Amino acid sequence: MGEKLLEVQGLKTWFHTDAGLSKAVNDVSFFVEKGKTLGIVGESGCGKSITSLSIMGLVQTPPGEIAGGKILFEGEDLLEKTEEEMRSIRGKKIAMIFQEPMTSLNPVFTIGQQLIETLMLHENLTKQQAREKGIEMLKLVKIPLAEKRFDEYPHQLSGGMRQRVMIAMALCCSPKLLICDEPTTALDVTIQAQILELINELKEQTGTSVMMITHDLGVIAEVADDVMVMYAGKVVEHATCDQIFEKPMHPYTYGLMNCIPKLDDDDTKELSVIEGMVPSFDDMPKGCAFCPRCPEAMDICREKMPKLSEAEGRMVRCFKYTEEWEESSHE
Amino acid sequence: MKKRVSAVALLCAAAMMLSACGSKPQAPAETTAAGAAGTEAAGTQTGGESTPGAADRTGKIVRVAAVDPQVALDPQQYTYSIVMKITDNISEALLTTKGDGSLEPTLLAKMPEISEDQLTYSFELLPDVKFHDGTTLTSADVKYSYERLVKLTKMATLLENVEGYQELADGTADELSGVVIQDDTHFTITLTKPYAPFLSVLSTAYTAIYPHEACEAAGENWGMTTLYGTGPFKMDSYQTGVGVTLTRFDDYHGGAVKLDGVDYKFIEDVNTQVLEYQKGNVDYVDVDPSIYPVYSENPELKDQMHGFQPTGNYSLGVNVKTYPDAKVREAIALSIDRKAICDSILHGTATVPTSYIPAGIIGHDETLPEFEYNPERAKQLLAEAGFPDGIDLRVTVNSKYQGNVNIATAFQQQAKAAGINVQVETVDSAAWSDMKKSGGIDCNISNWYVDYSDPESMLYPMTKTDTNSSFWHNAEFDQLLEDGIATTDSAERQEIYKKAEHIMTREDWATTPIYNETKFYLLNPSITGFEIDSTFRMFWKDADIQ
Amino acid sequence: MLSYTAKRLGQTVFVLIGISLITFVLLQVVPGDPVALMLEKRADPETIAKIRHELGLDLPYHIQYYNFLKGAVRLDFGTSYFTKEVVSVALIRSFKVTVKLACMAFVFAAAIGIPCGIFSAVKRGKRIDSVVMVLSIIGVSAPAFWFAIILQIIFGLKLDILPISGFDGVSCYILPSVALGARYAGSMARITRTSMLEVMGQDYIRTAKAKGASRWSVIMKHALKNAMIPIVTLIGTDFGYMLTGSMLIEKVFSIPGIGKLAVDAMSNRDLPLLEGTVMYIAFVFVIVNLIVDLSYAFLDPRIRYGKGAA
Amino acid sequence: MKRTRIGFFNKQRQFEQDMLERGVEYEYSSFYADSLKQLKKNKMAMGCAVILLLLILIAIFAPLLAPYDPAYQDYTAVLAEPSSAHLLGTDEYGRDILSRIIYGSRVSISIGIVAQIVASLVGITLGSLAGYYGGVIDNVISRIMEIFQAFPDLIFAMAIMTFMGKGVLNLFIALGLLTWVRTARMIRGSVMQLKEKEYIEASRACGASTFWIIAKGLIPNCLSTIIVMVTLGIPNAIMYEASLSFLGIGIQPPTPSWGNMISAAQTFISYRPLYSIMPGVAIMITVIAFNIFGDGLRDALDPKLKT
Repeated sequence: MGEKLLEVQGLKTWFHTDAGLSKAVNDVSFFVEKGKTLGIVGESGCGKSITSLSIMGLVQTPPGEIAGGKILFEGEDLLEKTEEEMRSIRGKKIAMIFQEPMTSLNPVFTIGQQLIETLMLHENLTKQQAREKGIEMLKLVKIPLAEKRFDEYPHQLSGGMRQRVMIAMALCCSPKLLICDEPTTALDVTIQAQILELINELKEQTGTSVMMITHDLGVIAEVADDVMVMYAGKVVEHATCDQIFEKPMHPYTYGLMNCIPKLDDDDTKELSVIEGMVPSFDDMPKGCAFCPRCPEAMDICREKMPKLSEAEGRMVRCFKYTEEWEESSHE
Repeated sequence: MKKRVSAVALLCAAAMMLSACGSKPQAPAETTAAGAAGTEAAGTQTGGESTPGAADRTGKIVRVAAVDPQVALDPQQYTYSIVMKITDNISEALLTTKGDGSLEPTLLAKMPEISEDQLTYSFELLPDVKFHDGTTLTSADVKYSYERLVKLTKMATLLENVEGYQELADGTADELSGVVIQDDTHFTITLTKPYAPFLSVLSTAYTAIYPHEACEAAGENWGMTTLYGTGPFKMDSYQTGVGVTLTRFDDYHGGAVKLDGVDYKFIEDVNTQVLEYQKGNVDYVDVDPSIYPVYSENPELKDQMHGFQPTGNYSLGVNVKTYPDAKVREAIALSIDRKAICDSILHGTATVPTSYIPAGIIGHDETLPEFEYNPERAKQLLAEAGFPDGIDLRVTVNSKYQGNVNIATAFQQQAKAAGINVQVETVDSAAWSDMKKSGGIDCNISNWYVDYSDPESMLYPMTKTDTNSSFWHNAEFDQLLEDGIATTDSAERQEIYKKAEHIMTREDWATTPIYNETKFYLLNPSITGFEIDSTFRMFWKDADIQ
Repeated sequence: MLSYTAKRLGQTVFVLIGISLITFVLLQVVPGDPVALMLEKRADPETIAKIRHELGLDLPYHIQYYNFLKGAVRLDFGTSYFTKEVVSVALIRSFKVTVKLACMAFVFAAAIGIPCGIFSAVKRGKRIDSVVMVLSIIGVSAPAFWFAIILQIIFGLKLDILPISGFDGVSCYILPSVALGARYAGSMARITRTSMLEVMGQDYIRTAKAKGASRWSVIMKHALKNAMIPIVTLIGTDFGYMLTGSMLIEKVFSIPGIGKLAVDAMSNRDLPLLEGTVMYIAFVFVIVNLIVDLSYAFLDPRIRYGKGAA
Repeated sequence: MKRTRIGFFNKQRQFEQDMLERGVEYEYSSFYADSLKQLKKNKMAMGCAVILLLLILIAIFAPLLAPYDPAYQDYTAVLAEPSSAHLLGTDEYGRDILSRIIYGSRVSISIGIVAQIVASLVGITLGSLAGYYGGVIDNVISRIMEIFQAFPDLIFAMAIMTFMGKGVLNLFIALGLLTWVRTARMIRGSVMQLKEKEYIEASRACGASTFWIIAKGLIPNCLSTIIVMVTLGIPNAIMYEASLSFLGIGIQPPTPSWGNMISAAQTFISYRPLYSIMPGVAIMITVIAFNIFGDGLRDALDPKLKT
C-alpha cells in the first residue's frame, strides 16, 4: 500500500433544510494514495459530490454543516484549517474539475484571465510569466491555437474545449490531488474518451492523485485504481478496480454493473435496471438504505443498517457477507 | 426569526422617523428657538455662532423670500403682484398713494393743476431727477412711458380716457396726443371726459416712468437684463430661479437710502420660504392667514408677525347665465357662513364685510349690516324660485390661491344646510382665465385688490369686462359707474357708489363679498422703517437694519 | 452594432415627432389660454386677439405645428411666451441644475444601494440582510416629496446643518439628492441583491472558489461583473429618470431644474417651452435607454462577440 | 430556497407538458394550488397580505370605523391637538384627521386597483395585439409604447387631468394611461413566446378565430404575469396619486386622499406634526405591503419576472 495523500475519516456533512435535516454524507471514510486514482461511484444524490465539496471546504454553511469526521491531507486535518489556509490549498494543492464545463467558466472573463488568475493566486509569477505558463497549459491539454484561444471568451469554445480549459486551470499549479466531479457527463461520447485519456495521461506525467467522481462505471474502468461505491450518503463498497469488475459484492454495485450493456451479452437478455429510486432523506428506511430496492433483501436488512466490514479483501456494507445473514436466512 | 427581526427594523425605522420630527409637544418651542436664534444672529450679531444663512449677508441687505415671477420685471406687461413688489423699489410713477388713500407727488415738484372742466392736467417734474443709467428725467420720458403702456396693450385701458388713446391703440396714430410736452419738466395731459381717479391711476406701478432711450434700446430685454428707473434701488441682476438683487442708487432724488440693497430670493414653495425665514436666511416672508396660529401661538415669532389690510376683498361670483334668477343668487349668498370662515378657518384674522367696496374707499358703507348666513331664508328663496329640493352648484376656484380653495371647501359644508349641493372644482390659472372668459364658470371664489384707491378700481371688473365670469350687466349700475368717474365731488361720489353697490350686492346678488382679509408677513425684528399698508405695495426706501 | 444603433436612432426620431405632436395636440385640447393668463387683470377681446396674433396663435393649427417642426429640426424651439427666453437657453440653464442634482442623487443612490445590495446578498438570511431589505423597501415606498419635507425639517431646521433650499454650492444639493435618491437607492439595493444571489449560485462561482480565490475577489470580481447586467439596466433607466428632473423634489427645495421648467410651461400653457422641455426629456430618456442597451455589449462578451461565434 | 425554486420550475415544466398533451383544455387548478402553497411559505408576503386585507376592510367599513364624517367641519376645534375626542387631532377646517385617514384609504386603494385594471385592459389589448400579429402592427404599437414611456409622466397626467377635469374617475383613467406600458410590454413578450407553442398552432389549424386564440388561448396563459403586474402596479399608482395630489391636480376637496392630506398638512408640519406624518405613514405602509406581497406573488407565480 502506497502513501496516503488524503484520508477521510467518518465524514458527516449534513444540510439543514426547510423540510428537515438531510444527512447527505453520513460517516464516510476512505483514502487516496499518492499517484493513484480513486473512483467514487453512485447515483445522483448519493453524496459523492458533497464529499468532494467537503474536502474542498466549499460546502455552503448554512444550510450545510460538517457535523463530524476528519479530512487529513498530507497528514493535516483540513477541517481545522482557517479559511485563509484553505484558500492557499484550494487550486494549489487540491484542484477540482466540475461536471458542467458549459457553466463552470465565468462568461465575462477570457480563458486567459481565468487561467492567469489561478496562477497569480498561487505562484509567484509576473503577468507575462503567467501568460506564458497559461498558454503552455492550454497546449498541454491539447487545445489547438492555444495563443488565440487564450484571449477568447468561454462562449466561443465548444464543451469539450471548455472542459480542457478547466483541466488546464486545475492542473496549472501542479496540484497533489485532482478531484474530478463527473468531468465527462455533459460531453459527447467521443469527447468523453479524449478527456479521460487526457486526465490519465496528465496523471502519469505529473504524478497527481485523482479522485474521480462519476455515476458511470465505464469511466471507472478506464481510469480508476480503487473504487468506492456510495449509496444514500454512505459507502457501500470499497475495493480495487479489478475486484469490483471481477466480482461486485454489494447488491447495489451488482445492480450498477448490470446496467452496463456488454457486447458479449446474449441479445435476448434484457438490460436490467435497478427498480425504484434513491430514497429521499426525509423518508429514509429504518434499516439498510438500499433494501427497498434490493432483490435479496431480508428482514434483517429492514431492521438495521449493516456495518461497513471487510469481506474477501475489500470493504462492503451488506449483511450478506456477515454471520447475521446466515442466521437470519436460517430462521 | 427573520420575520421578527424585520418587524423590529420596521418599528425602529418608524420610531426613528416619528421621534425625529417629533418631540412633538415641544416642537413649536424648539422651532422658535432655532428660528429666533437664526434671525438674531442674522440681524444683530456678526460672527460668533451665526447660522450658515446669516453668514451670507454682507452690509445692510434685506433678503426677501419671493416666488419666481418668471417674466420680465415690467408691470406694463405683467401684472403679478410679485413683479410690483420688486419694481416699486426700482422705478417710480409720478405720484404715490399713501395708506390713507391720499396722493403725494413723487417725481413732481407739486401736485398737478387741474383745469376747470376737469379735462386738462398740468404737471411739473422735479428738476434733475436721475435715472439709474445716468440720464435725467424729462417730460419726453413720461410721454414715452405712457405710450409704451398703451402699445403693450395689457394694461392699456388704464389710460383709455386720455385723448388720442384710441388712435394709438388702434395703430392709426403713433403717439398719445393727449400728452403734450411743454419743456423738459413741464407737460399737460388732456382727457376726453372727466375721470376722477385719473391721478390715482398715475400712482400705480403700471404707470412707472422709464428712460425712453434705454428702454427702447433694451427692447425685449427690458425688465430681464436691463431695467432703469428713478427709484431708490437699481437692479443688479435678475436670474430666473435664483433671484433679483438690488443695490442702493446713490443719486436717488428722494434723499439718502439707508439700506445697501435688497435681495429677492426666489423660493418656489411657500412652506420652504417660511422655513428659510425661521432659519434666518431671509428677513421677510409672506404668511398665509390659514397658518396664522402656527406663528401667533409661537412666543418668539408672534412679535415678528405683522398684519395689514389690503384694500380689496374675497368674493363669491355667480354666473347670471347659469342662474338667471336673482333669488337663487341671493340664496347662494345667504348660504355661506362668513363668520365661521373668518373666525375659524382664518383664525379671526378676517372680518365679515358690510359692503363690497372696502373700507377706506369712497362708496364704502359702514352703516349696512354684515352679510348674513341664513340657510333657512336661502331655502325659502330657493323654493320661491322653484327649487324646493335645493340646487347643485359647481364652484370653480383657481388652485394657485390656496385661500380660495379653503373658502370653497368650507362653503361646501355650509351650503348643505341651505339645500345647496356644492361641488368644488379646482383648476390651474391658465384654465381658470380661459374658463372665466368662455363662461365655463358657474360660481367662483376670487379676490380682488384695488390698483388705486378709488371705487372705480374696485368695481370696473363688474362692468367693463366679462372677465369676472358672472356676465352680469345692469344698465343702471353701468350708468352710475359712468357718473362716478365723471364726478369729482367726494360726497357726491359716495352717494353714487353706495347706490351702485346696493344694486350689485343687495339687489342683483351676482357678486357677494365674503370677507376682508388681513395679510401677514414675518419681518426680521432688526429691520426698522418698513411697513406694508393697505395699498399692498412694498417700498424698502425708508427701511434700515439696526 | 452600428446598424442597430442607427435603427434605434431612427426610431427615436419617430418617437420624438410623435411626442411633439401629442404635446401640441394636448395643449390645444386642454382648457387654458396663455394669452388670457397674461392678461389676468384687464382682458378684453380686442387685446386678446392682438396678443394672439403677435404670438402666431391665430394661424391654423397645422401651420403652427409645421412652423414648430421647422424650427425643431434646427433645435430652435422658439422663445417662451412668458419669459421671452429662448427655449434652448432655458433648457440649458435648467439642465445644468438638473444634471448636478441627478449626478449627486445618482451617486448617493448607487453608493448606498449597490453596496447594500451586495452586502445583503452575501449575508443572505442573516439579521443584517433583513434589516437592509426592510430599509430598502421603506426607501422605495416612502413618497419622495413627503420624505423631502421631513428631511427639511430635521436637517434643515431642527439640526440646522444643511440648507433647505437653493442650488448654489454642493451643500444645497445634499438634502434634495438624498430625498430624490432614497427610492432609487432602495430599488438598486433590491435588484443588486436579487441579481447577486442569482449569480452567486452559478457554477463559475464555485469554480472561482475552488481555485482558491478570496471571498472578496469572488464577490467583487467574479460575481459582480456578471450581476452588473440587470443592475445596469435599472440604474441606467433610473439615471435617465433623474436627468429628466423631479418635479416634486425641485418644487420642495426650490430648485429651478428641468422638472420645474416643465411644470411651469404646462401651467402657463407655454407651448414653445413645453414642446422643448418635453422633447428634451423624451430625448434624454430614449438616449439613456439606448446607451444602457449598448452597454450590455460592453458588460457581456456573449453579446459583444455573439455574431463572431455563430 | 434554491431547492424549492428548482421544484417550482419542474412543476411549471410539467404544467406546460400537460397543456401540450391536452391541447387547450387544460386545468389550472394544480398550478395555482402549488403557487398558493409556495406563497403561503413566504411569511413576509403573508404578513403583508394580512395587512392588505385589513386595509381593504378598513376601506370598506370606513363609515363604521371612522369616528366622524371626514368632511364634517367642526369650527370649534380647528387644528385641535390630538385628544381623546380626536385621536390625531383636527385639520385646518376642524375635520377629524383620523377619520380622514381612514376614508383616505378608500381613495388610495381604489385608485391603485382601478387604475391598474384600466392599465391592464389597455396593456393587455395592445400588448397581445402587438405580440400576436408582429410586423407592422407590432412596430406601430411598440412606437406608441415608447412615446408613452418617454413622455414625462407628471406632465402627461397634468394635461390629462386638466383636459378631462379633476375627479376620482378621471384620475383612474389618467393613472391607467400612465402605467399601461409596463403591462403591455410584458404581455407582448409572453404572447410572442406563447404563440409559437404547438397548442396554439393546433387551434389555429382548427380554424379558431384570432380573437378566440388571443382571448382563450393566450391571455389565460399570461394570467400569472398579469396578476403579478397588477399587484406590483398598485403601489405605483398609489404613489402617483399622492404625487399628483401634492402638485394640486389629484383628488378634489373635500374628498380626503392621503396625498392631498400630506400636501395640506405640509404647512403645519412643525405645528401639528402628526397631521403631516400620519398620511405619509399610511401611504408607506400600504405601498410596502403591496410591494412585498407583490414580490411574494411574483416569486410564487412567475419567478422569471425580475426587476
